[in-house]
Amino acid sequence: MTKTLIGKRVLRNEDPRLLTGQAQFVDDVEIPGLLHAAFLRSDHAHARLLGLDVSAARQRPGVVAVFTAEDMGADWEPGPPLVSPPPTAKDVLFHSRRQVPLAKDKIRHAGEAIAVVIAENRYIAEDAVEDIIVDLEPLEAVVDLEQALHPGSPLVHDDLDSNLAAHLFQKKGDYEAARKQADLVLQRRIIIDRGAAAAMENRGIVADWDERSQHLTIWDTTQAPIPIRNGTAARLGLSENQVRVIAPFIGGGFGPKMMMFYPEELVIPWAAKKLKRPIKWIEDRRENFYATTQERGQIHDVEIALSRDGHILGLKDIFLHDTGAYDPYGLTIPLNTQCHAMGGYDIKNFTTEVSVVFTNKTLVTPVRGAGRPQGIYVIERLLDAASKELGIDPVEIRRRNLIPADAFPYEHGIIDQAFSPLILDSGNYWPVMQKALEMIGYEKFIRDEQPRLRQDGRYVGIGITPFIESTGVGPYEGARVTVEASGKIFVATGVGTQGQGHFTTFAQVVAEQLGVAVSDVRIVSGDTAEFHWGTGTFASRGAVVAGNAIHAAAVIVRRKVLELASKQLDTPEDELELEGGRVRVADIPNRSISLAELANLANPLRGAVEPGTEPGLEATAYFGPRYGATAFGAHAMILEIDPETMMIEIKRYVTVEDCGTVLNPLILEGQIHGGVSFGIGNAYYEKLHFDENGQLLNASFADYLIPSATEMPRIEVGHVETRSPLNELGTKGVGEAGTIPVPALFAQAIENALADRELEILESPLSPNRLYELLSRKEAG
Amino acid sequence: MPKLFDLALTVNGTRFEQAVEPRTLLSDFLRHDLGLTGTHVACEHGVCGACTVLLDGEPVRSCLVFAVQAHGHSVTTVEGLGSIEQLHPVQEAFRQAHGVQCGFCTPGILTTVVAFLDDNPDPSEEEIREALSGNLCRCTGYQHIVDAVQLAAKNIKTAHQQPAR
Amino acid sequence: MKIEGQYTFDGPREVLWELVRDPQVLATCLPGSPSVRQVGEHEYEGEIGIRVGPISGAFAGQLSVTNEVPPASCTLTVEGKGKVGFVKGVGNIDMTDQGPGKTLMKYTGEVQIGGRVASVGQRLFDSVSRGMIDQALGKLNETLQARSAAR
Amino acid sequence: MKPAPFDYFAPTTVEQALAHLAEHGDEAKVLAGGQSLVPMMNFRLVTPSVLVDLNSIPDLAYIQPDEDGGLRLGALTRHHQVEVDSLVAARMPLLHEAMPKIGYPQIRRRGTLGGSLCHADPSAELAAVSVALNARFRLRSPRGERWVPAQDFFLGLFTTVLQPDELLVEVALPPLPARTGASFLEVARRRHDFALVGVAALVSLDENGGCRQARMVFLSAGDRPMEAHRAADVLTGHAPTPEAIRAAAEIAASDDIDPSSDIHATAEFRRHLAKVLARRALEQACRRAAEMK
Repeated sequence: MTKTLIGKRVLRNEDPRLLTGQAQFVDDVEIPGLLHAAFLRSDHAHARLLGLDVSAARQRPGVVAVFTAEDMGADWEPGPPLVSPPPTAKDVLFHSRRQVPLAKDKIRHAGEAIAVVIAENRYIAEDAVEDIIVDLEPLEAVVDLEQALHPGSPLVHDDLDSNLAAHLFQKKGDYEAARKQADLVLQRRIIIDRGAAAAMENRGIVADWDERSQHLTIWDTTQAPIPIRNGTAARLGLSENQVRVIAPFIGGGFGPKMMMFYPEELVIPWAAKKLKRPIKWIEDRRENFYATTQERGQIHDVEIALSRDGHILGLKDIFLHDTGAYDPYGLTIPLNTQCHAMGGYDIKNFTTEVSVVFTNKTLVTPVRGAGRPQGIYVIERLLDAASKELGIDPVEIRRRNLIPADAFPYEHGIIDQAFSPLILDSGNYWPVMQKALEMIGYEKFIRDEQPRLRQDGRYVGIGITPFIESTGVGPYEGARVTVEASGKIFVATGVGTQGQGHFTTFAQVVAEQLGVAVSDVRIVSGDTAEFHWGTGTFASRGAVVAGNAIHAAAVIVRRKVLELASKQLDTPEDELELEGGRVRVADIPNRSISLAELANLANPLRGAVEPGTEPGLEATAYFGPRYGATAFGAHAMILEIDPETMMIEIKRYVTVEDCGTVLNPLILEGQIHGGVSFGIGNAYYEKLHFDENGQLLNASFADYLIPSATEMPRIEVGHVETRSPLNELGTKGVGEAGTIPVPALFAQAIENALADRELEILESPLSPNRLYELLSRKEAG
Repeated sequence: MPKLFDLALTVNGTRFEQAVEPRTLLSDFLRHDLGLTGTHVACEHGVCGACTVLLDGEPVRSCLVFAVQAHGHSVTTVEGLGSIEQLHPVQEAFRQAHGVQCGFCTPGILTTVVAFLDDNPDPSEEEIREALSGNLCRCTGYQHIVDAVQLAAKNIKTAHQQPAR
Repeated sequence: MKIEGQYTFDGPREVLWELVRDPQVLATCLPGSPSVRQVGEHEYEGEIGIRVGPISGAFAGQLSVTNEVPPASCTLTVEGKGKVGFVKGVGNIDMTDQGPGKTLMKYTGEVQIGGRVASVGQRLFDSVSRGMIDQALGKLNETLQARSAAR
Repeated sequence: MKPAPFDYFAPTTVEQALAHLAEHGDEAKVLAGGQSLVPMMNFRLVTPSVLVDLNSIPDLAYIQPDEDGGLRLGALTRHHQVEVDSLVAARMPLLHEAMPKIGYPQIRRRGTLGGSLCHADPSAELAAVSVALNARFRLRSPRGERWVPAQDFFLGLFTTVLQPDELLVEVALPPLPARTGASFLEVARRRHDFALVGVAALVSLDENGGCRQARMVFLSAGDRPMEAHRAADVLTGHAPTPEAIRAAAEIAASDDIDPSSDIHATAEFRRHLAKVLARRALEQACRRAAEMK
């Protein structure tokens, strides 16, 4: 079958609704009698909750109810663990401490919910929150990762004897032995700080309990509607079919909307059922900075051993990972960091040890990149240091260490975030880097342009950073494909969608099989009433896992269609072709039958059908990869820095991605562009500033700086395609690829621009102020 | 309890009269009182631009204007630009150039761009980026949005050049 | 947030010490000059009204004086809690004679701000706290001048 | 994030507005463009019980030439009007250069000249520019009218000489001396963020190219617009040589400003930036002055 649609720049099915304000987001849900919720949140990061007086709030006109932990009685229980600690890996210590619906006894981070007000509208609800008198006894806050582990540090969780949440040791080969062989051993301390996902749409949830039908409908800004349904049913003592969770249009996810259960997801459905009234809670931007999960905080003490000719003999990475006040998401992030600290390089000896630390800060769960940028930052910073020490060109030292094409599948012998062995399934790395070098004109820049610019007194630098991205992890997703009586196609799948264009790429996959127009394929994703098996959209897995499940279902339906059509047209199946919504005989185009007719024939209203046949032209299929597909890419950048003001302008930005089969280049480019802007934010603009008392000092878009159109460069995107052998479509994920290498690349390019200052950057994010401090310190010696 | 204010205004060409609390933000009035949920709210402190609407043709943050201030004025929201059947040229260009991903910031960007192209029908890329600098988008990296604005400008110009029948 | 500075008073150290040890006097130097009630040997309570242009907040405040070494040094702790958040300031003050009728006060301390005002108003802290300290010391000096003159 | 309740008045004359202010005093806030006030109200950092909205008062928005070559601007003139006005561009290039740096495009469509000045944010472009241009502010109250020079208007963070019952109604900008070059520079994280530091500079040259008068006012460098008097003295009456300019910039950064630290920049970095911007602005202003006949 020749590809007609896959790989084409097909316009998106979902756009007309989004462009005209007709697409429904959670805050757009209106129900008669809808009530509105607002939460009282802690001003303190760490405190004992001594008393709570909600009487004034309850009396305020327009207030329907005020609930505290106490009011929830026996229904008060912590959220479930999202990810359990790795069962397989040995040397694992893990203390599971999960977020609570409403704080009881103790506050563990600023912004933790203490009480909820339900009122006629949000304005009144917020008035009433100010009526609540809360008596908090402040405790010393646990903020710094290292001090948190010192004996005598205050404890985030009093029942533990330290703030150590988890400890995980992994090794490959024998680092210590390799170190002895080394000509050069470099040790560095690398510090990476926190950022926010800052999706444009804040979180929100609407819960509607219908007493008569005993049915609960929930609209939730979640990346994982099915687990939310199952968990909610269990908590409220309902059968799963009594709960329907809808993730409608979602205004960006980027990871935190995968986290569950958020306290609000525990409280709002409970309150709706208790009050028998529909309730809406919409997070405001300030809450989003406190109550929505964040990521990136790690401190690495790392050591690399190399031979004189720049070959990496071994790598040792001991690091701390900040998980915030609770750790419902297990070890996903630090495992990703461990798996990416070797980058795309052939490293035989690797030792890695992570200590996960509880702090009095907002919870940490994956944010676009999910531990991968930290791993890539570590190895790439070390290689830049090594290339200077050894006098080997930064490109050359990377080339010498990249995994060769004939080494795939390449087994690392450690476990990945899904607890399966880390195996790089396929790839051809060096050509990807070569292409990036050509696109940005590396040779010419180094040879001609940079020296000329330097003579004009301008500080312009270049960098290139290769990286891997583990994607498309299990366990599985599923889908149901149906040819409807109209001849149009209906597809239901479980993953939520947050702007990735699933309505289009999935439709392309189906249309490819069934020979219909992409616009004739209607996708429903993220509605448990339509499909209720699956996990969610995360880890760049939508197109890989759900995409392949849809493909598998479409293939079965195609078979059914051909079977029936060959009877009707009495022609062997191999002489039939599907096109334009019809099945026709290849060489006699006028002998054909429409999918609509076939759909009706397959679902007759009268008469007998052959025993054992299934009605309809429909199939449900599932896909679960043996292990995740690993994508590869290289980014290159030219930037100019004004060494007086530290203002930076990115002059060129090039990315080359190998994410296997490309379903839709238009959408792929969009994913890359967005990923890069996210990464540029991580590298230079975005940092969550917590003070020594755990107060977040920049909980607004005025102080938390996400890149705007005037900061973003044009991004030139190139492709190389190495199909993944792990799935039919040959796809690998790309959702996080744009973000992963940027901070490392940015640091490399700045060092290159300021070569004569011999600056070494070992931290992220940067800022003009920080660069000024680093350079001043350097000059002071 | 402050007294209600009898508000009368025109939204997308239709006149509305309603009593509102003075503190009601225009964004909330449009979304919740009029059910025009195309206007999105993302920061409520005037930085992100998602709630941008046209007030007497001027692009303004509807989260920084009280509904009562629109009394006797005319407001245009994304719903007033075009329909699914008949997209506004700017909306069509955003579709063609893939200037939309999650679509949450899009309505505010569309209203901003419509006003911008009225003032400056033939903008440079730099001018376009400046015009977009008050609208945050987390998905696109802005590149396809900039492309979309360029395409819209081109299409609108050629449309004007068509000889009138 | 760290605070540090010094101020030269126009009056003898003993008189200044009397004033510093008199919470009623100290109170008049705080924003909104609250009237304070004594609630413990060294603890006092009052309503502090902080106003920075259009931004205003009422804070239920506590004031305490510890580590006294008369007439040279002590530790002042001011705490305020209100709808917009909370403030806590701890300052060690140290006074030395600076020639006839002059006293040099050195202060070092820590200001802690939390809640709504901290999360969105950070760019104002430094200049607000410096402004308030200068204002307070200024008022204290006026009182001192009046008191010394009265003698 | 919803504002607390308040009573709302939309007077149609200045007299009515003043009456409301007189009646409600401290409890009332004036609402002009609202681009700084409303965010603070949404955060509930500002909770006035009364808002007096000036937007229904006609003829408070205008830009008029003065016979002497100066300009008069109505307090309710929106930033965008000033930004695109040809008279402003011709007579007050410093103001013209600063306008596009204010807020975001949508903010400039709504925000007003008078609103920004009365808000007295030390990082506001207009506050610094008005001081640099020797602007005079016309204030009205039930007690009558008074003119206040910009230098005396700003008392501190968000604080001005305005009484609770007083209204800024007009800004007068005197003509610039002959051969006066202007330069407005600022450094911000993102193009339209609050400047880490900014400077408005004016240099007037005499017929021999000597500096007759130099003027620098910094933003985000203290609790109000900070005028660099000492730096100006270094230049005035001398040839604006690179050395002289360098020296003036040094003094401005060390003696004339009092910057604060925040999460975006330490006071030390701000002083450094002030030095760099002062030098660049003076050089540019001199160049522009020299180009004039």
